[in-house]
Amino acid sequence: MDILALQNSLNTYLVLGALLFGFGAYGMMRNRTFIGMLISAELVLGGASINFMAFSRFLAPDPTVGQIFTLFIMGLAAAEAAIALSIIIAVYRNFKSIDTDDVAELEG
Amino acid sequence: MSVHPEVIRLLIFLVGIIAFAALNAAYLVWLERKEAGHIQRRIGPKEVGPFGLLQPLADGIKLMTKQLIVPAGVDPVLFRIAPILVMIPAIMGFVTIPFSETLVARNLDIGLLAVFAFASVNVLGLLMGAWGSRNKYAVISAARVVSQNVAYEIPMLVTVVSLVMVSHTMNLTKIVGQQLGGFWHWNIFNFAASPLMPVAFLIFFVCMLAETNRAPFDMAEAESELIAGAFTEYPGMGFGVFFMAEYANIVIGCSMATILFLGGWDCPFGLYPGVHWFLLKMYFLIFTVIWIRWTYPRTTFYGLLNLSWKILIPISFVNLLLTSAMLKVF
Amino acid sequence: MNASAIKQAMAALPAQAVAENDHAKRGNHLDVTVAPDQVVAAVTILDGNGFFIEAITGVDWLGEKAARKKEAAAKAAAAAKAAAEAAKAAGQEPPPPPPAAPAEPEGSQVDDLEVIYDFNHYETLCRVTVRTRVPRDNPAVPTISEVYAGANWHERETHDFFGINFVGHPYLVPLLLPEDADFHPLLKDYKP
Amino acid sequence: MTPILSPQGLAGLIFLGCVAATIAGALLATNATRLIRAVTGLALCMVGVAGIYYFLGSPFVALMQILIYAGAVCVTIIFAIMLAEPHEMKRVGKVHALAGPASILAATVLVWGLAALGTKTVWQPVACRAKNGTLEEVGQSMLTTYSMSFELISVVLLIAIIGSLALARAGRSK
Amino acid sequence: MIGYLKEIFSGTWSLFVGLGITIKYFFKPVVTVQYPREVLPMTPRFRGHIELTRDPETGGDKCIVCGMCQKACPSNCITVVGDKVEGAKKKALSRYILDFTKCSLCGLCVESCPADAITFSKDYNLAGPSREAYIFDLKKRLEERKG
Amino acid sequence: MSAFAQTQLKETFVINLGPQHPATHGVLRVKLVMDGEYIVEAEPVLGYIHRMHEKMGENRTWAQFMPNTGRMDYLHALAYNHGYVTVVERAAGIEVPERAEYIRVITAELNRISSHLLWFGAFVLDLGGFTPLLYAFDDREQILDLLESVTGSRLTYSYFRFGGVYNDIDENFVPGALAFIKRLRERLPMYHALVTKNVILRTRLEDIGFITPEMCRKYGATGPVARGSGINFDVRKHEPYSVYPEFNFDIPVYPKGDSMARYMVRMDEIEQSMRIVEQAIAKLPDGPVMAPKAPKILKPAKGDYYHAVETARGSFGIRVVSDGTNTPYRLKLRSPTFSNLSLFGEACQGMLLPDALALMGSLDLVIPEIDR
Repeated sequence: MDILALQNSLNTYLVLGALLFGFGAYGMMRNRTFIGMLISAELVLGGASINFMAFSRFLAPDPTVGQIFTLFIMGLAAAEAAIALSIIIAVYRNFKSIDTDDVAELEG
Repeated sequence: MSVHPEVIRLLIFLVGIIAFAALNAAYLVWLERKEAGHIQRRIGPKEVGPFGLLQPLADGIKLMTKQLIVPAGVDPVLFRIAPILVMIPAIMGFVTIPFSETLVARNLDIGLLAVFAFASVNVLGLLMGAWGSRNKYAVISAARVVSQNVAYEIPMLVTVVSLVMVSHTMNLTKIVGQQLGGFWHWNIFNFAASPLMPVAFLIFFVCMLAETNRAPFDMAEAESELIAGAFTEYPGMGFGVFFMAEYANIVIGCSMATILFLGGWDCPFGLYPGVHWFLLKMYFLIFTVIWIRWTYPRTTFYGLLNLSWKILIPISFVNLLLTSAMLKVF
Repeated sequence: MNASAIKQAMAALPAQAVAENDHAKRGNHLDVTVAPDQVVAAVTILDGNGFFIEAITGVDWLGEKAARKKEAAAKAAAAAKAAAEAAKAAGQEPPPPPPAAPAEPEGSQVDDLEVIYDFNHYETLCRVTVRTRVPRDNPAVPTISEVYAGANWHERETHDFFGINFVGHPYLVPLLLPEDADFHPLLKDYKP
Repeated sequence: MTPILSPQGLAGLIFLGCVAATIAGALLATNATRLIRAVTGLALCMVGVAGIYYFLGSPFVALMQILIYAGAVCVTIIFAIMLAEPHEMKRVGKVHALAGPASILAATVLVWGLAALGTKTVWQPVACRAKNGTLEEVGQSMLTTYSMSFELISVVLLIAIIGSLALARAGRSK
Repeated sequence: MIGYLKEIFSGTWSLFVGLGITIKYFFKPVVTVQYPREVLPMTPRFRGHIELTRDPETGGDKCIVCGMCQKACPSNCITVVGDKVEGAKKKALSRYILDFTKCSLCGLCVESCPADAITFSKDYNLAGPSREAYIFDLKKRLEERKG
Repeated sequence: MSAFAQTQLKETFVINLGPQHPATHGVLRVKLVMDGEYIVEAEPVLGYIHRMHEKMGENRTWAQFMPNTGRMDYLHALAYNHGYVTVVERAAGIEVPERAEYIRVITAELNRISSHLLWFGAFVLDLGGFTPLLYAFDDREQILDLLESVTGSRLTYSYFRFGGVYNDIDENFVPGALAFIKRLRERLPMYHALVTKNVILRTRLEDIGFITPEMCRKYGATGPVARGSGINFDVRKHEPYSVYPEFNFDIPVYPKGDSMARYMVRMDEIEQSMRIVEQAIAKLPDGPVMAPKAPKILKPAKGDYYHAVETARGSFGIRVVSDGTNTPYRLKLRSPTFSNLSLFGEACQGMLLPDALALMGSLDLVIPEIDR
């Protein structure tokens, strides 16, 4: 296998996307803070975006679609980050913690 | 094994850019001190070399021989990574800047975007350095840096967007190419595109000052308030790298202003365009930046945000609307 | 605000002594001497009349009582001597020696610390000095920082230098001296 | 084997660097003990992803990725950390004893499944492409074919701005 | 709206005025003295550390060892030591120690001197490697200072 | 805790501003409790260069204490000399020749201008502008040269003596002073154009850092701080001493109470001081500069005496208690900045850090004078 020509194969990107997705999922399960989960969510989105871009580059008849989708995902990610962070701050104001478990306990 | 010429060209440019950035940083310090001196009716550096020209070298040696202290309690990883994180985007920003028609490392079609993309990473480095220092002054400084950059990226990008609308391209070489042939072709005097172009240039320049944390917007390292802000804990070359990055950013900002508004390497009278004109304009802008620093007091945080949200953003939007209207009309 | 008005207002306080001074000679217009427990009342009067606080300080009168006693004794001796001489000159029997120096009131063997409050007025020229005396072995004066917020630092400073305890002061820790200072340098018996 | 000192070889090297940055960043982002390092990881990962986008023939998206992720999202997250957790010395969060292994297992299964699915499938390459995916085409289709979603995104962003402002102000007035 | 624009304009104008002032000074000559290269003469009344004056007749000092300067000094930095000279009625100065580390250059000693034996030197380039270097014997200095 | 502090979230942290901080101009430490960049509480911590001048006074003769007075406020040392000699003259009953009083006033007012110029520069430096500092220094140097030629010293003059001044002015002094005034008259519009009218400076000073007249009264603020709050109080007019009644000058009063008002008061005072110097030079009488009968060894009569002078920073009061010997029994030095700084804690509550530093700069602190 030509290790320096990896960038020309679709599979590389698919595996990478899957890896990022997996990291994101793992982080979501493992992390117990809002910010940690937010970071993991960004990883998941990144994995998905790579797939979009890869398919658009190698397979799609119209290669603009994937790019547009990725751009939309970025916009969504930015919006999501903004909203999530304001929620985090609001939660922190009320509960003095950004730990999801703490918040759940206090609610119950 | 033959080496491809493109590779060699890239490597030469990379080395050249790093050398250019470092030398510029060093000699801009000299220029800053000399200019400040003369504005204040003193001489400035004069002892090391003729006109103190070797002073940057002496300063550099001094900074490099200092012990690199990593203070107790800091986050060692962030503390060490932050200067690099500030320096790399500053160097990367040079990659797409055309100094003349041929003197460009990588002529990207979206060179304009590339410069702004790399410039935006700068904040991240400052933020990490400040937060990693575990110094209260640095943390305050970090909070200021972010708000400042967020507030000023908007009018800057809006102004740039209106310029892109005029020139129909994001390729920096092409943007300059459209302005060739005398100063009446420059974008700053392009009244056919928008009557507010000189104002747009001012807005861009002010935003550039704010983005590079230069006086009067140097609240991140406001020495009379926050000692040295984000750099308070950095010794020796750690501080030196931040310093170099700051000057590299100034060079990038002034280059962008030259390219976007002042016709890049064009001669004002339409004769013999070349890299010297570019450097002349850029260094004049840098001179102005330094001149401004030694003239004004520092703004405050709310003054800065007021300026951005109440004046710059509305006017830049008006300019955007005017530009699009003019484009439609003519 | 003139001095006589303040004098009148101060007259309501028990156990006070008000002296009008020659401003050109002494630099103040009114010297009000009150008992320590009357300080707040006197200062409140000044506050009501729009005075501002200039300073608070102390004076250590160590040895004053002894000196005064000595002086009184000397005076008595001189008087006795003069009387004796006068009598001798008149050819009379010398009078019986006068009784020993008049006894001071009880508990007065301890010298005093004087606390001086200086006030001034923004509109009209009227400097008022309020004085009070406390014994050196238990120097305690009520704080006036409730009335004048600025007295806070002046009282802390006076506490530093003289060890005068301003009762009710919110934060009586050393201001100018080191945080752990337990000496009072302006006392006359302080030896560094 | 592609020679290293050729444009292709160098490109391959840089690609490998990007992949390494992505994976290292993702590792750091999910496993760091301090939130601030996790964000550093995220930034590294996103810069790596931007490099990968570049190799996928879209420098525009790559630069946007840097601009938005490194320049905006990461900065926002760091800012939130600074605001919400000034004394962030403690670990990222309490973790159940089984949570670690279980989530590793689940994630591995997920990755393996997805990767296998991706690589085993026989993809049909298209014979002819209508477009080349240049920036102009992206812009054109964004404002024609996908103008609806473009508008929706802008509405989403607007709502996000208003919402976050409302949320942030609500706490302040207390 | 007019007010808003006016405010912007006047603010911007004030900034340009400031720039104009500083650039004007940029081209003016410097006013600083390049100290180690240039040395300014001190004014006649400059109060440096004290120095013994020379008696034009004898070539020695004029001190009569009365100790007035020693008494006048607020910081106790002067020590005058005199010897009884055989035959002469007056004491003669043997050592005049000035502890310059304590001196506050107030000039009370010069003022108190009844014989005009001390004066201020115009020396301000004082540097020394140790504290002891600042304990001057003025008598010795006077002898070393020829002319 | 103030009302402001209670309304805020309890997300506070403590910052030690100083004792080594560029904005405190000396070794002052301010303990700030902050909520973000907002100041919840501020507590100045003093005493880092406390030298116990009052005790030093008790241990030396009346004349020997003179150098100490100039070392408290090294920027306006002559006013401190003036206060001290006047109170001792009052106690000892020494008449001062008129020429000596005129010289005292001229030099003290020149010294006041130099103090205000230095403050101006340092204040703009606090606000981040470096160049005005050096322009002000340029002018200040001229004053220091003049004063050096007369007094022999550039900073701690100890020029006045009981009964007069140490030395008569030399022949170059009067033309030099007039030339300087002419020069400064030409330079002041430049300062106003460069600094006062600058929009950045205005946004930093106007409507920020309010000190109310009531606060001044409760804390005993005097000088430009009080005059910036609309209080028409200047010892030179209020309780005239020396030959000040002879001169025609105004007391600049700005009623607003913000940092800009204090700034303007000082800038206007420079002009008024120049007027005083001009008039004094015009009226300067001939005659001796030392009282002929001034005793060598001073033994003022028993009693206590108070005298106040207007320094560049406010009313400096000095109370001497004499027991009839040649050393003071007690010296109380009432320094203006001590009182002025004491209101800082209250005034800066709820302010942003840079504004609080601007407020602190506008108080014109000289730390040795606070710590004494």
